[in-house]
Amino acid sequence: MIKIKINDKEYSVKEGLTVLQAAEEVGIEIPHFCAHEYLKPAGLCRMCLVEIKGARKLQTSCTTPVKEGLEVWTESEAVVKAREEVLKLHFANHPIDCPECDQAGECSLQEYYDKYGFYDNPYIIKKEKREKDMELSDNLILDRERCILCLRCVRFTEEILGDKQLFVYERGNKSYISTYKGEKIISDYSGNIAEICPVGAITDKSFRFKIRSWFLEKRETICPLCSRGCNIYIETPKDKPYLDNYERLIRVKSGDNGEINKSFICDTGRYKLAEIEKRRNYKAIYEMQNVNWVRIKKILLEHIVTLDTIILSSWLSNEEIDLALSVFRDYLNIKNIFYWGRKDGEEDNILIRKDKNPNTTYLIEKKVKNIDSIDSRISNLLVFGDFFEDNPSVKEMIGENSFIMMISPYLPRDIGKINLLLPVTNFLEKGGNWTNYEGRGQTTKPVFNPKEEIKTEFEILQIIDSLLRKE
Amino acid sequence: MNYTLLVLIKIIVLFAWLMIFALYATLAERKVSAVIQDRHGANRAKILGISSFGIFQPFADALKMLFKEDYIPPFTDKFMFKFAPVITFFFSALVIIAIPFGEPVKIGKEIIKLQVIDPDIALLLIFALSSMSIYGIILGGWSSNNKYSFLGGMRATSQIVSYEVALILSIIGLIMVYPSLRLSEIVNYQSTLLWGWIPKWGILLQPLAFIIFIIAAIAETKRAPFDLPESESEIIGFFLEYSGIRFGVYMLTDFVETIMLSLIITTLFFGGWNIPYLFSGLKLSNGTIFSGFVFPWGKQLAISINWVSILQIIAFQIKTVIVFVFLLLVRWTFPRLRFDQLMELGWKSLIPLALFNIVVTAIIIAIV
Amino acid sequence: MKGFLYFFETIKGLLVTGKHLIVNFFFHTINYIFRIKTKRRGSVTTQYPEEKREIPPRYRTKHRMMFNEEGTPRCVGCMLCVTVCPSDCIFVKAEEIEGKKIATEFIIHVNRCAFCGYCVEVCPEDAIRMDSGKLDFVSDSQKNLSLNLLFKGKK
Amino acid sequence: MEKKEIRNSETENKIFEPLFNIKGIENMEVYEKHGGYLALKKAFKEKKSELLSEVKNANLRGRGGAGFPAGIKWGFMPEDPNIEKYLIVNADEGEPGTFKDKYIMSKIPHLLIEGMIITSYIVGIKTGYIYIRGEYENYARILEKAIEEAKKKRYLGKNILGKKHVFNIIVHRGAGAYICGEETALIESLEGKRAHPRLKPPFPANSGLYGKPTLINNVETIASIPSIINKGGFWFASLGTQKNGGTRLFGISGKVKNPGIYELPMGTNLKDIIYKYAGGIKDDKELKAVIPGGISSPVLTPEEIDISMDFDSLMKAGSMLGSGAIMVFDEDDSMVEVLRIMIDFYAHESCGQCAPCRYGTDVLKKMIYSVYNKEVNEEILDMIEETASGIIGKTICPFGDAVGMAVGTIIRKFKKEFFDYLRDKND
Repeated sequence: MIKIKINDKEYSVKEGLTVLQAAEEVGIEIPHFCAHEYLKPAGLCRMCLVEIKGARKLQTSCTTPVKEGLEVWTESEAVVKAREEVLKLHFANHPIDCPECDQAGECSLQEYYDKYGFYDNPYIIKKEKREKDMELSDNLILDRERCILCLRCVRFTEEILGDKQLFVYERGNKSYISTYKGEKIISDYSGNIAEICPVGAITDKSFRFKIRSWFLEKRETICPLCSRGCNIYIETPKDKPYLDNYERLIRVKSGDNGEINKSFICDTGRYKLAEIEKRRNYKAIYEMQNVNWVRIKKILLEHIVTLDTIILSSWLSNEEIDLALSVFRDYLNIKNIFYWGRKDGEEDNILIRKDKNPNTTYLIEKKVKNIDSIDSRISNLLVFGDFFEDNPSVKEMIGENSFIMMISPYLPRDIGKINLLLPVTNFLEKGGNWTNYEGRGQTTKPVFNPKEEIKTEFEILQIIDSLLRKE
Repeated sequence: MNYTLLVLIKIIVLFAWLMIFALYATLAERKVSAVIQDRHGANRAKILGISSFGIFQPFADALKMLFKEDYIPPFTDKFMFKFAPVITFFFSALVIIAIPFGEPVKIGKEIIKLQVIDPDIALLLIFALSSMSIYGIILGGWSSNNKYSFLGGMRATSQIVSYEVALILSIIGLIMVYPSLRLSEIVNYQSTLLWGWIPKWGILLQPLAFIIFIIAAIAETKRAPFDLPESESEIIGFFLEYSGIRFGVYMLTDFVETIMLSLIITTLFFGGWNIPYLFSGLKLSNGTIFSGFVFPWGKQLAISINWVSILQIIAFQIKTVIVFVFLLLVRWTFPRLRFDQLMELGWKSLIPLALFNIVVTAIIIAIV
Repeated sequence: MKGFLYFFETIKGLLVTGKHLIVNFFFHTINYIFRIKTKRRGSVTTQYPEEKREIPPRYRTKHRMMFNEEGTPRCVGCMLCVTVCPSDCIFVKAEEIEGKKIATEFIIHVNRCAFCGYCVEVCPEDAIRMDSGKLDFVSDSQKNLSLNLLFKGKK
Repeated sequence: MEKKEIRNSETENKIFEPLFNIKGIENMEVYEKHGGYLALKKAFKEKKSELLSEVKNANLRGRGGAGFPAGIKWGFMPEDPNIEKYLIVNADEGEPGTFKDKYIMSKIPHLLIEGMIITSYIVGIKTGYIYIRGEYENYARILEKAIEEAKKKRYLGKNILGKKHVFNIIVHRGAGAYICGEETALIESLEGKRAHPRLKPPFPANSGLYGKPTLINNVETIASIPSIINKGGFWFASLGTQKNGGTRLFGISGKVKNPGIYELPMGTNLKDIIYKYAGGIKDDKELKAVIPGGISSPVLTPEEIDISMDFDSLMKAGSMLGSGAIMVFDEDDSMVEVLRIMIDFYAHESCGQCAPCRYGTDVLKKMIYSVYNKEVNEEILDMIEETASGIIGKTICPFGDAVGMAVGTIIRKFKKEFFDYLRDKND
């Protein structure tokens, strides 16, 4: 820790930070476009100019490292004037089409204009017309008029992805961002480019013109789609009567966790959750017919004692696994308990892990075997937990007159084979602790409120438990 | 002619007259208030596309009242609740029997008095009857089983009890002046002249009594500025729980009372049917019987006796209407008194003044 | 003494109202019965359906949508009106048409509208205005009071 | 004839001019005959630290434009011989009006090479680059030929003059951007990237080419080294003023009678340069304005030209010595036109890296064009001035400062002319 002075007030900050980061840490805002926490400083936008004692000129705070005894002024007269001058120039060619810009509401340019600018456009010049909807990739759209050339996107592909796919072409005011020969970006992380853009230059197609950002509410959770457990934000419409016809999951944004995912997530995490949402099931089905809970309890009581195999989903939280094991393994004394999850997929060295399930580590820790190690034939089976992709290896093992129970929030593809399907809350509707591939535990809270009749996995286990005890 | 039949006819005619007057009194109230407040007033009710400034409005109102749901709240004294408006209306309307509408007319050989009955204690009778109407109000307020209604009723009672005193005391001066309590004779007395040229109208003989009387009487009718029993901005009043035609009856009573008040004021203070200097059947010095105007300066204008009767009846109506409009004017001019102000006015101002009036009157009578 | 003053003030009041009564009654009579037009009418009210008041140019009346020369609505669906509306009575839906954002649905629930005019003031494209001059829109159903402003024909 | 006399009388105290006049000096034999590579041989016999102090004594200031003392700059380089270091000669002569470096490179390439070898020896560098402007293809060939000759003579390569010193020179042709003259942008360009200036710190002396300590000097600076070694630092310093040692190549262009390169001591009066050496204004017209150091230095009015041509006094007068390219305008020249051409150049050459310069040059260009086309009224001049001053001090490299200063000064000093120009619009 070293001591620095910002605006004549003394603070002690960590070593190795830039002035911008240090100021942010102590709660002083310095406007910036190009600086990003996980990208190298570039000093391009010149918005973060501050006055530093001893320096002849104003210095960019994003590139100046803190030193012992540094004295910084972020709101001095010179700084405010310089900031306004720079902001003026940023707006000189900007189309200011906020009404149709999806970034409006979370746009740095807009924010800083409100905060530091607020002048009429002083330049009597014609604004340049440029390409407004260039497809940068399958999910990104580039608007060159709005671009302020902070180069965050270029630097992201260069520094984080390592495969430089975006470049600056031309020079001076003619410069523009493009891919090589205008080809589309192919990357598993392209969604981040839209998120990282401080203005509305690069926007996400899935969010394009859908809803204004200020109607959205951020809810924090983790991404369940691989074992890394990236922190994400789910954005959902705020309760307003005229927003009724929107889905509850509008978009996924990356959370900020320097130890796990910095502030980036892969495209799978960004777009797949919305797909999964659509396969949600809310009906209890017994032999292809709807049933009510009174009936279900009878059926459960009848069949639960005859179970011989339990398959636990690796989408269950730690607490649910603990309770399931205590009910099935300790109380019912069932030996055949296996875990199951989505099939392994590709892996890279940025974020994506091979294991596509959030909580396999904990199951292995609890000595639950993999589903591949089933050797005997199964007669009565209970599948427990999120289950939206079929696993072929189990089908061969299932005997003729077996009873298959399934407790899952999703409708499986071969519903015909399942005798009893109970709906439960899905990942986003429940909270819990999750253990990622490196053994790091993370806690989530429910993102959405489940429908009233839907029970959590925990409640269903409690019902089973109480049924058994009554007997 | 059969006396009973005659009375019956008189009652029917009077009742019809009263009802029509009352109906149009509602319209008059709305119109007068509108005109005072630079508005138009009710003018929308139409029959065959003719609205004619709202002359059909009272019928529309009446129809509306009749066809509205007559809701009787639970926990009320059903009988009393239904009966109360009728009591008020009955006693209010009954006052009319003693009012003389004109000089007795001669049809054929019969001399018909233009009043139902002509008792010799008429003056006392009318005040006795009008005081009876308070029973309906307090019963209505009480039987509604609502504290606000009851409060309204109680207020009405206390108000009437207070002002009855001033009212009667102010009358005493008149009684001292007038030769009889018989209303026809009172009117006749008022048609005589004082010092040969001033008609002996009550207002001229007893101006202070008139002021006290009119204030007290307005308080008796429970209309603004003395509408504390109703107080629509505070407690809504004794008829809070009433709806439909029962409420209509209460509302009508309100107007009937006002009409009665204008009739009484006309009779007692404005010479009733009397037109100054117009005489019928006056025996002149030469012995002939003369009908027509005899002005103080000696000029004579002969009019047939039938026309005299008609003029007198019309004069009475006009006087009544003028007084009625004046009462409306009062009602739309002043704000409501506070209860303590009401009591103060009644007990501290009006009653002493009335007593003072009696004393002065007695002294003057003694001197003259 | 106080009461005495009161007495004269009450007389004064009676004179004021009485003056109104008589003067207005006179003008009512000559205006409405004898049909003589005078400058003074004896009333400040207007008889609404028959005679209509002149609406000032900035008076806020029924909303209308502005259209471009090509016939597309000016509204780009920025939803600022939705945001600013205190009565929550505006519903907008925008879609991409030929690369541009254009409103495809613009509904105002007039029976919930407070006619505050914020939507007009906030509109960056000058797409919505409240200067149609229409004040009398009544209906016996909620449905008819949901104005679809993108509907161009007469309703 | 007059011109030659002046030159001859002062040849003793000059470095380049005597050599310029020798025919065939670009060849090794002729150069060696006239005392070439003697300084190298002398230098190799002396201690490095003594040589460095000699350079420091010479008060040699960078001839590229900024005027940073060369000796101090060399002192920043790490002394550890194990660290790989680079020498870059900045021959990207992009400044309009400047043509001195090409003179040196075309006439006396060996002087530059000798200077580079001496520098490499003093600082301990194994590789040197000559970053030459892409348009100077001919001079690049001359340099390459000279390098070949030097290699044959074993002045370059391994074991130079029997010592353990290794040095190679690579001629790199630039891609043709003005910004490549900025040292960090030059390094980026040399590395094969976009010529975007780097953030400073770190300075090139710590982390330059390929992240290694790098020494960057102008052609003229390096070419002055042999004479410093030959005749001593104090001799060199005595040629100029107190803080500005040596002579300087002034390239005079524009409306003068005798335009060309003049080697004159630092601190020569500008008035003398124009009237005495360059022979006065063409056709004896009135002088209107002088740009004393290349287009990016603020303009001087006739009243201000009585000034000593050194870094400090020009700085005090609000201008820059820059590359010593003096441009002279007479009364016929329209300053509006000058400004238009200037802003054209700036807007074209802004690299577009940092926002104020990128947007600022564009905005200025559009506004100045509207003035040029007489589409606006006088108020815009204040706006232009304000915008120009708004760019100063906010950019990564000095280009933004240069734009702001130059444009602002022209408007400020010739406001009356702009007013008249705009008022004429109805005629």
